[in-house]
Amino acid sequence: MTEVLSKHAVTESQEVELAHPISSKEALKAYHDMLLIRRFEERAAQLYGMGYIAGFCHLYIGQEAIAVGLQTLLKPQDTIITAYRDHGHMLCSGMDPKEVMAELTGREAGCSKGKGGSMHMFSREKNFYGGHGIVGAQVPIGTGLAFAHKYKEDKGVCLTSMGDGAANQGQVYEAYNMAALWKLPVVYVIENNGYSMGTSLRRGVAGPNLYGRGQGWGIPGEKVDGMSLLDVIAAGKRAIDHARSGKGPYILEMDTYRYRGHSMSDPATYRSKEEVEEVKLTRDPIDLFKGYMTTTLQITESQIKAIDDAIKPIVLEAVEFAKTSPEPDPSELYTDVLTEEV
Amino acid sequence: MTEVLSKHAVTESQEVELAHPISSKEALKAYHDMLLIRRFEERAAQLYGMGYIAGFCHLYIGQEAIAVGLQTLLKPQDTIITAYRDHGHMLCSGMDPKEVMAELTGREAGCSKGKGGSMHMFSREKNFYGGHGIVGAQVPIGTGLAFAHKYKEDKGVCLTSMGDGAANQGQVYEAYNMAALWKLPVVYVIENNGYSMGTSLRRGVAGPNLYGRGQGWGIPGEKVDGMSLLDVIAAGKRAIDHARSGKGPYILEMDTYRYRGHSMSDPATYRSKEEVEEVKLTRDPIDLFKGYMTTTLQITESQIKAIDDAIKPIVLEAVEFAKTSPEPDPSELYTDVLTEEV
Amino acid sequence: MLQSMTVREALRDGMAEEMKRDETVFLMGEEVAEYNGAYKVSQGLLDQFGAKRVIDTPITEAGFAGLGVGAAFGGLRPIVEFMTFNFSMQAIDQIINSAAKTLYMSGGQMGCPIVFRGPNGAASRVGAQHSHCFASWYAHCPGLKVISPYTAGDAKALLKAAIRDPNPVIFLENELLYGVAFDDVSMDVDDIAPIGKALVRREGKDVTITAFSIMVGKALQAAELLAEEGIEAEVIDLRTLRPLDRDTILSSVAKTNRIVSVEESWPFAGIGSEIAALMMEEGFDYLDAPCVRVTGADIPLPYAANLEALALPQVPDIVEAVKRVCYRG
Amino acid sequence: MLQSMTVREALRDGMAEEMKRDETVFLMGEEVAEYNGAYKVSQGLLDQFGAKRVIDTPITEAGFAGLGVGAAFGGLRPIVEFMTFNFSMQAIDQIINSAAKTLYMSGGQMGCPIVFRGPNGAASRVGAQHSHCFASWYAHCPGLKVISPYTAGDAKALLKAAIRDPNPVIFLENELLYGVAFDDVSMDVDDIAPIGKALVRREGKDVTITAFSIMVGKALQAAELLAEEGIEAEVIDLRTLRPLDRDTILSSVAKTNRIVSVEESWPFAGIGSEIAALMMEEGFDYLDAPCVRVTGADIPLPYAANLEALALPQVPDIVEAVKRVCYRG
Ligand SMILES: Cc1ncc(C[n+]2csc(CCOP(=O)(O)OP(=O)(O)O)c2C)c(N)n1
Ligand SMILES: Cc1ncc(C[n+]2csc(CCOP(=O)(O)OP(=O)(O)O)c2C)c(N)n1
Ligand SMILES: [Mg+2]
Ligand SMILES: [Mg+2]
Repeated sequence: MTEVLSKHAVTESQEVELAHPISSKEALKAYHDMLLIRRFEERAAQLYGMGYIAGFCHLYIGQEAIAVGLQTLLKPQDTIITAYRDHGHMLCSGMDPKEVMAELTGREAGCSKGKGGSMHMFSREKNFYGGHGIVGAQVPIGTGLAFAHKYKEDKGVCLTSMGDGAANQGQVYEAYNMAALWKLPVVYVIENNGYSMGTSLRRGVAGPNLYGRGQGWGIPGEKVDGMSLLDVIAAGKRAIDHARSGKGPYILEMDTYRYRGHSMSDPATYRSKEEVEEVKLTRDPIDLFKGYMTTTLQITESQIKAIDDAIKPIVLEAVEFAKTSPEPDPSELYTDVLTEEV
Repeated sequence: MTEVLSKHAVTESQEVELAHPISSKEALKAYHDMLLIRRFEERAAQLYGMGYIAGFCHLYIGQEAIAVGLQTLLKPQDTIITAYRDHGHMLCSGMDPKEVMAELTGREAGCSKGKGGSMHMFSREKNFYGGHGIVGAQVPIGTGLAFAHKYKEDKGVCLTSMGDGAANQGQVYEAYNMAALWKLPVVYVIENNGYSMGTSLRRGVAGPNLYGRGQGWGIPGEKVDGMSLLDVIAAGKRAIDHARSGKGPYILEMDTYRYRGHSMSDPATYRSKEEVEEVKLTRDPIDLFKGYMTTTLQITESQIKAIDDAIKPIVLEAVEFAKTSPEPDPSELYTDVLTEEV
Repeated sequence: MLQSMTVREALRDGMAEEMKRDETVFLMGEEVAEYNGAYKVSQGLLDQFGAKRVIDTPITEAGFAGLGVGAAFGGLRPIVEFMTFNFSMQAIDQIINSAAKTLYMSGGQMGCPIVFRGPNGAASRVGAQHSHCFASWYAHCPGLKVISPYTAGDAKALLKAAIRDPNPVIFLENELLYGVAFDDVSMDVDDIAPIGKALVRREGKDVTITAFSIMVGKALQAAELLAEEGIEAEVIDLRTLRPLDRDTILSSVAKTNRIVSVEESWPFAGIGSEIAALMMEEGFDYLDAPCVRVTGADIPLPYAANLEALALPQVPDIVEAVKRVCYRG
Repeated sequence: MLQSMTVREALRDGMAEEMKRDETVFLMGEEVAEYNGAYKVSQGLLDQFGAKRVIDTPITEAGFAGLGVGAAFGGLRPIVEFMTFNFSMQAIDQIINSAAKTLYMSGGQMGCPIVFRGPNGAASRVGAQHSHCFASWYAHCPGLKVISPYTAGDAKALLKAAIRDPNPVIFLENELLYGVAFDDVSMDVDDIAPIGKALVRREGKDVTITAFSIMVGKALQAAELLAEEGIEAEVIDLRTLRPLDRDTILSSVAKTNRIVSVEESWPFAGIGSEIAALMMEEGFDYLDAPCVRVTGADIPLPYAANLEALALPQVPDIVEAVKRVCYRG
């Protein structure tokens, strides 16, 4: 289900790629990561309800295939950046779930020492550059990471995620312009989950689509079924190859869905129960991929169950850790305002 | 020389329009206005050299056909807004040249009481809304004027001008989005003079053109020979009709050229003398239109000379007025910061 | 006839009354219509006034703020809601350069009757990017009026005044106050509060405390505790930050001879700094002690519960500052 | 071995030296490369360092400021020129929310070594939108350093320090000073000036005058005039506004017992307000008179020559303020 806008976008034949899109080992890892995100966030929602987590908390549930699929394509030097809906990206970049959960509860052991919270997770070590709360602001920043890749000639690519609502922000088009002018190695990943808070796409986005909005800047784009891990990987590969080879930016519009409200306080009454159920039933990325694993890759139910079983204690341990580990020391209040090192 | 991007853009046949594009009377008026702008600004440049005008002063010379051509199409309730390169728009909206020149010299009798200067001229009476110094900022504002037209149901249209450099500003695309979503009666006029200060189009603008950048938002656009008064009028009519009829925004990319430097302090060494001379010789909007008047409309040289002769004293009077009329009273310092009326 | 209601309801009613009174008033912002406001401040307004006048915008703050300015130039009276004022930074050029400065630059022609409103400052545990207080930035700039009410009654009466005002008004609300009820709300549609007037919320003879928005509540709590120790604090609710009501502050200090200013934001060049300058310039002879500022910590606001509490002014901080200025304890 | 050169040349040399020293330093902004800078500050840098490191941007302040922040996160050291700081308002969300706050929000991981520089405040006759002084806005915000030099020597040595600093630095220049020569420029590539240290530019025992940027010159002129009348003013060039060098100011006032602050911008919550607050909090006992602010008029800057001169602080205004604080005249 890939709609390609620009001829230059596709260099290799899509069929060839899809013949062996993923090995069994990679599949198991991807399945593990998607399920980890889901189970982790289900628990995070509980912790929120219990008051352990506060403020904003935006769940990624439903969109797992995107972060996980793209992560499989990255080289060590590649970088990722996204908005506040960042737990999924954080987890599949390889961060310890304990540190992620402890950040959610605002503890010293959190990946941002408890100072950032749900929206502001970072791991320089994993090349994950956050975790940004201002809608759209991460897009020029990601473009700047791409600029640094090119400047340093490290052959790296930056994946810059944004929502469908963010794609209306003007600075996105300022970034497109510079990325296209200077052929920066950046892939813009529009995670189009159909809603920007309570605003459905049609009420907020003029024009036929989002992947085509780069055309005026000469940037190729495609629409991708973001619920299909395989489609994400295939399109991601095209996009990343394009960027890495020096041809400049590329836009992927991922057709996806968020199962939960925008954040924990949103009852999501702007859409029908049926709409949500329909997606869960017919398009769930984990179910779809599980089907592919069992039918096409001949992975057994028991192999899959082993993963399910393995994830449970990981998540429980993260929860326990995040509940019990200490808050930051009060002396931390005034640290990290300025730094002496870089 | 009209390149039409979108099928919806053109409703009437271009030929029919061009058969009787302008009456002799209208032609004489348009010629008068173009020449007035040119002669006025030539004098303004002198006054600048003599120290009567200070700060920034951006001349419109070369681009006269755009403001003058579009002005012929406006209804009384229609509104115009532009950036700092505003003398031309101001003059052809019918402002007294004395008041415009006195604003340039910072005198109490200036159209902004001497408080605004070259970049900040306004006339609510003539529906001219400025005169804005922040590149691109006038674009959402003009879109808001269009919003007001629609809200008040006055059937008005707002012409919102911007430069080719301004067309890179993100807020332009934010405005496009709202204008398209809400079908606002706004015509975006991109006065593409090939340069944004010292940056030629190719160095600052990614993508093939500017009129097509609205396509991602579903906005039709066309490229227009902005040196041809007749082309400006013909395309302007299509665009304004489109907007007035409730179909929403329209983009006109006017291919034009500025003869002088960006502002008075710019020697414009980033382009060759030949380039400038070539345009002056082959594409000058006043010369071109004069040719049309004499050959097609059978207007006589003496009729034209009468206009030339009439303009001279108008401009000289404006100069004299602007040199001699008093500066604002010191008591004006603290007025107009806030207002009690609207 | 004053009534009790929450600040949220009072703001909604204020907007509804003015929209009824004046056809040119409309509300725009992210999620203000179908969602009834991210914080439900515009609850019911879409139903009451329809989609022409209650308008959901895309997430394009610069764009819709600029559009609002243009609409105001064009004769309408927009109320532009920022989902939170943090996002006004994206639009601040339109607010300052277009809305605030154009009247002057046009020699008085381009009046811009617009209200920018929304929650300002820290909410609860939302981190540094979502907790910025813009009081001193906006109050710094001529061409604006800046209001930051505390009670529901003021929220309504000052918002109504802001909507009727022919100038651009920054109306700083507080998310934590939205759900708080006050029994000072006038139901008379013609009641508006004067912009530029502070209010003495508690009389006292020993010390003046100035505060605005949610800090007024904390100052009043501190005053109660101080009273138990024999210190009678006069608490001034500034209500308007630009123009600041210098007279009310000065006459209070003329009586108490001591002053503490309280605000949640950063100290440097804050509202408290301005009050210190005012005391230097016009209150010096009244003072028996140098004035003291209580402010938020000079850091981006942390997420962790304990750090957040440490970073924001608390009642004991005010008590302590007052004692210091009274040379007690 | 100090040399004489203009501020423009000093800034250029400062950048060139640091770009030579450190491959990761690059300059970007509108017209900085082929045009050699709108105000010719980057004269020759494109020729010297090539198009990879001296980069003309489109007119997209939010975009290229954000891109700079990303490049800094990614290990480079961008110098981002705003053609004038007025246009930084379009980018201010990236400066505050991304550059200044992210280090804290990330628990210290995301250092952002970036310099935002360009002319700030009033130039000459360019009107309200092009004459905004951002000193107090930026100095209000933790996570930034804010510098505003006066002399060519400081311009160079502080810009070099800013480029080497691992934090986001706001570097406020002044267009009217670009062409002014000073003979205090060090040619030693290792000379940098300490950020956060003010400098006593003229010693005096009767009164302290604080100023920064172009106002230092006016303060020095005023001091000469005052000396003729027997008043010896100590003139402090603040140089850095965040962190403010409180110690230098306080020790001067401990000696002079009087202080006047001078700035060109608006009074409300300005740098002068902060100095008043500092005096309240730490200098009160030194003061023989309340401190006095000299500021720009509280209005958008007018274009007309006579009004512009009235709106900005002039030497006689400083002289008069000093006399007032000295109870003279
Ligand atoms: C500049 C800015 N404006 C508004 C907000 C408030 N806000 C946070 S998320 C959001 C919706 C974003 O929707 P989208 O980009 O589609 O991402 P999604 O939440 O669906 O992942 C809004 C309006 C913000 N954080 N920043
Ligand atoms: C936001 C902003 N950035 C930069 C500037 C400085 N500036 C003034 S005009 C200009 C060039 C604009 O070029 P263009 O839009 O093509 O218009 P033209 O001058 O050619 O009419 C620049 C960079 C400004 N005024 N505002
Ligand atoms: Mg979305
Ligand atoms: Mg141009």
